[in-house]
Amino acid sequence: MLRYFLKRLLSLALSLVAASVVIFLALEVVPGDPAAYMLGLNAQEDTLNALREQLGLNGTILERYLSWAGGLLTGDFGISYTYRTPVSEMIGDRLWVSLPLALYALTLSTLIAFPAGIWAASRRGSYVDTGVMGATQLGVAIPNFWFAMLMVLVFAINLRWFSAGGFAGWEAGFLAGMKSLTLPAIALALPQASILTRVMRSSLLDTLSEDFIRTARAKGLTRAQAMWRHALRNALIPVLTIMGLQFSFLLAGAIIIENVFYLPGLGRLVFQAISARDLIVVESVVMLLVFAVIVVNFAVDLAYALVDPRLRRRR
Amino acid sequence: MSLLFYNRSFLPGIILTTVFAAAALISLVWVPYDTTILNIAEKLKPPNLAHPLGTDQFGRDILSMIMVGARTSIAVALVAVGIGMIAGVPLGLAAAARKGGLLDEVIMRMNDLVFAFPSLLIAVMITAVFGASALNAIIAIGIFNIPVFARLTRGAALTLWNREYILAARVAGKGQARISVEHILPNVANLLIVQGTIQFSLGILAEAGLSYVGLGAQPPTASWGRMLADSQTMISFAPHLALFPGLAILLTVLGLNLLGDGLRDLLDPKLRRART
Amino acid sequence: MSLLGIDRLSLKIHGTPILKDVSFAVDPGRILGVIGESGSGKSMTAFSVLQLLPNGAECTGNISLAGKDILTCSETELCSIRGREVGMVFQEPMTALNPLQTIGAQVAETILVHENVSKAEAMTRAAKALQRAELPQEKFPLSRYPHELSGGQRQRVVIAMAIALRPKLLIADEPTTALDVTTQAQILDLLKRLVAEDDMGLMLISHDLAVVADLADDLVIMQQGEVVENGPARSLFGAMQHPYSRALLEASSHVPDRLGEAHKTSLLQVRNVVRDYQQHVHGWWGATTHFRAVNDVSFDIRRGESLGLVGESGCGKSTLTRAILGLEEVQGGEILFDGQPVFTHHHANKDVRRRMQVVFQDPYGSFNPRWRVEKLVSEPFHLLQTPLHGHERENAVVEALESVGLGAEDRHKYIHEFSGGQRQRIAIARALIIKPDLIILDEAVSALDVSVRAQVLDLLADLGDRFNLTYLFISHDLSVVRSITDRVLVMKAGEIVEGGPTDAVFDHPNHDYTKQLVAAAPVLPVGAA
Amino acid sequence: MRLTKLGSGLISVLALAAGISMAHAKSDIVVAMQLEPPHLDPTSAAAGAIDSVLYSNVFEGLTRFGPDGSVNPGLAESWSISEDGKTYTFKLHEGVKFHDGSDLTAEDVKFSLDRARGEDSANAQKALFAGIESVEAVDPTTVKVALKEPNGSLLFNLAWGDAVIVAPETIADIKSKPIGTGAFKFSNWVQGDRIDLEKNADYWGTPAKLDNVTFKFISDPTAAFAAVMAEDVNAFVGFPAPENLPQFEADPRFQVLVGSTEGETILSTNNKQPPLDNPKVRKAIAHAIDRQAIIDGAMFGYGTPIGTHFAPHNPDYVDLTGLSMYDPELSKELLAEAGLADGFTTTLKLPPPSYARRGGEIIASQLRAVGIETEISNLEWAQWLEQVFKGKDFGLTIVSHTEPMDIGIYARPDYYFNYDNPAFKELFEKLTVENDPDKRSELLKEAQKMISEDYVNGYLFQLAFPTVANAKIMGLWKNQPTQATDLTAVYWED
Repeated sequence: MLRYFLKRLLSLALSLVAASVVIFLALEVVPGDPAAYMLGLNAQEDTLNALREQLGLNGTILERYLSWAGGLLTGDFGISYTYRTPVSEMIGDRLWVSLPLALYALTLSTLIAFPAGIWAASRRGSYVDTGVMGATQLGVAIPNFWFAMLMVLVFAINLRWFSAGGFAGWEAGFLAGMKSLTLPAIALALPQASILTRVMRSSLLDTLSEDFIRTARAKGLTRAQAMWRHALRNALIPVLTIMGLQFSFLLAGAIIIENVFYLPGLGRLVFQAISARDLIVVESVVMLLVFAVIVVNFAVDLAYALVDPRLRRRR
Repeated sequence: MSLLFYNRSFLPGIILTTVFAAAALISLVWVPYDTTILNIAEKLKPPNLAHPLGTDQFGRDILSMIMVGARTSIAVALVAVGIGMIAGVPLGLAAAARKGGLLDEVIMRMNDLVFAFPSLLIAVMITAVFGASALNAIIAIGIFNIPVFARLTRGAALTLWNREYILAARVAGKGQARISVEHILPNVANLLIVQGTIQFSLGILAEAGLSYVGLGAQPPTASWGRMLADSQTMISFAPHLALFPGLAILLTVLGLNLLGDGLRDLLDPKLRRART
Repeated sequence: MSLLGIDRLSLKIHGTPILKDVSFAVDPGRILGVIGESGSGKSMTAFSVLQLLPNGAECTGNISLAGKDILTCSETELCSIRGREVGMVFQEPMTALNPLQTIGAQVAETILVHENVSKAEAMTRAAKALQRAELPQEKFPLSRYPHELSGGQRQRVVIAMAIALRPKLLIADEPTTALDVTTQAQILDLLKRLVAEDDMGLMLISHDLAVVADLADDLVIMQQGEVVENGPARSLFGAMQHPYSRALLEASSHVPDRLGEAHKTSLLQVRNVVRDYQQHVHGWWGATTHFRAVNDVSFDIRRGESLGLVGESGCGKSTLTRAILGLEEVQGGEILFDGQPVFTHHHANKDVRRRMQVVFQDPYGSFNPRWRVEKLVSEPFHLLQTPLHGHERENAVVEALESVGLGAEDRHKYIHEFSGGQRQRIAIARALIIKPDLIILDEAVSALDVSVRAQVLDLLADLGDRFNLTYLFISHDLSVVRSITDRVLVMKAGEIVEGGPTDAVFDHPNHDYTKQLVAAAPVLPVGAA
Repeated sequence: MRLTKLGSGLISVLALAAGISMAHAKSDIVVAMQLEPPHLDPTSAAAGAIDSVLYSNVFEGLTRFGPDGSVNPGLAESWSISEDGKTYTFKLHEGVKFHDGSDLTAEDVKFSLDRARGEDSANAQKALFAGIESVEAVDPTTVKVALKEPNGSLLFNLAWGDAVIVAPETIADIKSKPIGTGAFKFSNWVQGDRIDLEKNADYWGTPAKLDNVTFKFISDPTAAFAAVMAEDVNAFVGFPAPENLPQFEADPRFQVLVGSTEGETILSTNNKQPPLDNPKVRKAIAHAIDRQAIIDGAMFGYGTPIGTHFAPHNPDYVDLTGLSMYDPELSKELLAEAGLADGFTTTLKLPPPSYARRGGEIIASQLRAVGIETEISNLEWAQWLEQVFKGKDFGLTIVSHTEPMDIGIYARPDYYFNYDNPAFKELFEKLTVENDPDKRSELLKEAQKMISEDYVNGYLFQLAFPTVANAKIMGLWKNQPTQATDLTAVYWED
């Protein structure tokens, strides 16, 4: 188990290094001079040069990569070209929006998907099953930003139950904060909940057709007992994988949804940074999101080992 | 053949898909109104006899725009799926043929690496580097599709490599490459077709999303995602602008997903045997 | 009154008749053997007793268990019967247990479901049940997970679950089919002991007449959903009435006629072959462990002879096969075919390989489902330096098909249009098409029903004589090996432990392992045929 | 059913919680705008967003712009100009204090101006200070500014946001903690969301009527609409979606102020790229464009057509739209004369604002009608700056030049549209040194005509500046003589 853990950790570290190189190189060739953007239409060449020097834009590629990557390790993401504040601070602030949003959406999606998936699987072939599956087909097919637009139209502009966007801030109270995240979280969660419902259902159906369910039934367990005691935990293994993958989709999907609801999260930050040529912010945010994806998948791998005794020993 | 029409998913799927594919194809030769000509005087008309779906903020016919937009969506998603398949399938076949070897390891680690970048992040980076365009959207979605197909192919091929007919082919002196092409590929084709439809629908959603945030097709190319983005400020007084392109995306994706489900059922020999 | 009485039971699933007027009875303390080939409805009969049938099933007739009419019981009543009054053991021990729960918890669950006892007490009783199933606590504590056990051990857990509440009736559906022959004997002994101890009725379902013959007090033979023979085992074996049961019995002990002209010259020489596997623990940079699958194996196959190779799963038979076929390189020793090495310069020697062919076990998995028979059968032409074309090729295919008893027109069909036996014929045709000297038969008849198996064995014997073929016959089934080979080798854990003329080895085994194998192999009562 | 009840219960609880936080006392205001400042130092960046938040509210200069664009006294209560027009002596207000409590002195003024014009200055409008020879602090309230040559626009220049007075000891942190002299103090910045200001109780002048000001940044036009409709914000200055203005006008809760700006929106043309280097081709383009269609289609009617690079509200403006009336036939003839009867293809690079993106689509369609094909590419600002403004790699582009009185850019041959006309340069040099208002007016009119007749760029319209606000808010600026959101006189009507 420890050996397995260490190996996964090593491969995690390698993935992170590879990802950082890809991100750095990709953004290194970006055309556009942050200094020019910052100084605007009437800037003069000497001013530009002064600023470039100030921003540390004049080193070699390798020097700049090493200083960036080295900084990442110590939590120092550098200084934003445009905001002139430490990138780590900016990201830290934005994380308090993006992370709760992703978690909120994940929670919503799980709260919807688990009962719905179990319900549909336990009534396979019934109208319930058909209805739930039909709904998930729609949920998967609906573009979530469109759904978000419709929700804003109905709930914010017409009914005025929610504000149309923006973030009240956690200092305005937990409820107020959650309220500003509610519509975005619903929009983000809808397709994920639909996918998760389908996975839950089919995984449960697969498990229900396994031999050991028959064994359990032969012991005298009712259909429901067999499902709750034996099928569910086994069915969770693929569901866990999908949830791990979904976390990354939620973080990335937030890039669009944060723009619909103008939430001050990582997604908006990365868009603003791109248009401002604030490369160091783009690099850091993309790296952070990739880091989150890799780490979550790593955590899911470890979670398997906890859930499944077979993995505990074999590895 | 009649079996096709009893499948609950296949029939609606193929109908929806055909409708939008036909709309895209027809738009190549004819649209009700030329979408490159703006008619400001006719702008923002609600649906009426002359314009069944109304007109947009520049007075263009929305039905025509949706037809032309279907072309963009379908082209982008189709090429992206093509990229994913053309690059991903051989990689998956090669990895499976060399299971446990260095090649397999390298391919799978590269897959993991790409998987760590959700397609939107790839798009963000590509856009940051090369600017926004339909081509870059294709590349972003296509890159993301590669590991999807590589993994699927490898997984399916691995189980096939344990089949005795592979051993029989090896006894007949055939090499790994030849076996991959002659025996493995035809037997994973069904899976690839089904996954292809799914990725196709995901591609349409992704293209719409990218165009919506301005990272996709650029004007004057009509695109559903951009139509939605453009309509956003007018949704309160001209809801038809947002309604129809959204529905077009929804129905196309729905159609493709249903088609994929239907194909999966129809192409799965296990299920087919059970039904006949 | 019987413990279990089944009277004119008919079963339809979605309108398709599965069982027709099945009637038989099981008495306490007696073992009823239910015999039938695949599709005979024997398992469905068992599931009908527990009412664990697929959706759309409709039962008519009467099933009475200790006086209770099963078919009129509510689901709640059925639940209280299952596990308490009727225990069941299944064919696949590998998948019959929940992989995420300890064996203790799974056995205790039988008790907890039916009796209002504390968890601790249930665990104590579970330990006892496992003890009775010969899984002593010292070696197999309750905290073990299924994956830590072998197939035989898992089957014991399933049995412990089934007998934990000392049910009146135990139903065992092919309980040993998936197990090795020595394990099979142990499990059967266990069942027999438990029946005697608890005065249970046992319904033992099997496709293998010999397995049941040893054990059963009564026999039921089923064919296509109907009972064709029913009576006490002892008398029945002597006096089968129904043509089907007679055929079945005949086929089970069938010995094909062979001329068996073995030459003195060696066709294949295996010299001190060693085959090691590297096992990647995790990825290519992870530490590797070596596993020696074949260890210092030497033998000869003489031209025209039929050599048997027996051993249980995992003994290295298949690895050796692949080495002989030149599919994998050996780490030590050499393999010579007609004096030439099968593997040269890290590549298979094509000159040699085109003189050897192979027939595999699985009649379903050994053909590409997307190819027509013609293409399938002619695949070995790839080995020829000048492959045949056009008419020549077609004629060769037709000839090969006809020689295995199939028609010329069959070449245009796909493989799913054939039955298991026909597929094995096609596999043989594929092996024959390039007129090899040696054919390796790797469990080639193991997956076939007995009657089909007899036909295929006849065909092999006939072809061997007609084309002067040399066979290497690999099997775990001693009776089959005995019926078709001249000499036999016994393999265990990568080594050949004994070899010699088949009859001599089986009648007077020297090595302990051979003795064990021979003793464990189920045999039909002498003179049954 | 139970679920719905629970759901609506939850929603009302949430609504209640939020309702409390949303309630504003009448002395507070939430003003939204589109762009967030990248940082808070108006003296070292071109970003107009910095001025939009801080100008006059937090930072003040010696002079300041009034709502009508007039130049009024700021920190300098008066000034005198020497005979030769080369020396300006400013008298500062007494008792002006920075927000950190320190006094404003003439040394601070000298520091600010020297910093702005210094060698290593990062000031985006360095040219404003180019004519200054020296700055001298005569006494704590007197500053003498010496010029190299007379400059008629010095007072105007000093009113710019780039010329505000800062204290040397607060420069280090100015980008995140601006310390000025204005009627409001900076209090908090939640990046990506808002900036909070609070009333400066020690203000030297007329105190502000509001206690707290929140600037909220909403770049997305839809979100902007929704935020105003939902009354999440009390006012939106520079409302980005003109299509929504009629709705607000029809709604008694809101008032809509459509003001003018200094933003000449033009179809910038690369005067050195063939065939655009041919004045006939440029003239053909000018006649191919239907300004009204663009104003209607892109701006939903908000905007004034212009025929030259000059703000129509300026008294010296000449209406030259007649030189480029919409006449596609004439346009085709001109193209034929230029040897391009079959038309040609060029690029049209569009920055992000909707006037450019929408206008670009319309112009592309209009040009196509006369046979000119355009390849549209949508660029982010940074790309636009890189490719178009700096790299001059473009055929056509649409941009609004929002700097006041910026016709001088036509005298810079290296400016991105590559207009190199010695006659214009000469004219502009004359203008720079001319102090007589009448003669200046004459020269300005001549300059307008010259560029219009040269068809340097396609002149489209003067950008309108819409502000949507709660009907009870008074004292907002209607026009945008400079980028500013001066809230010092704003109050809620009862």
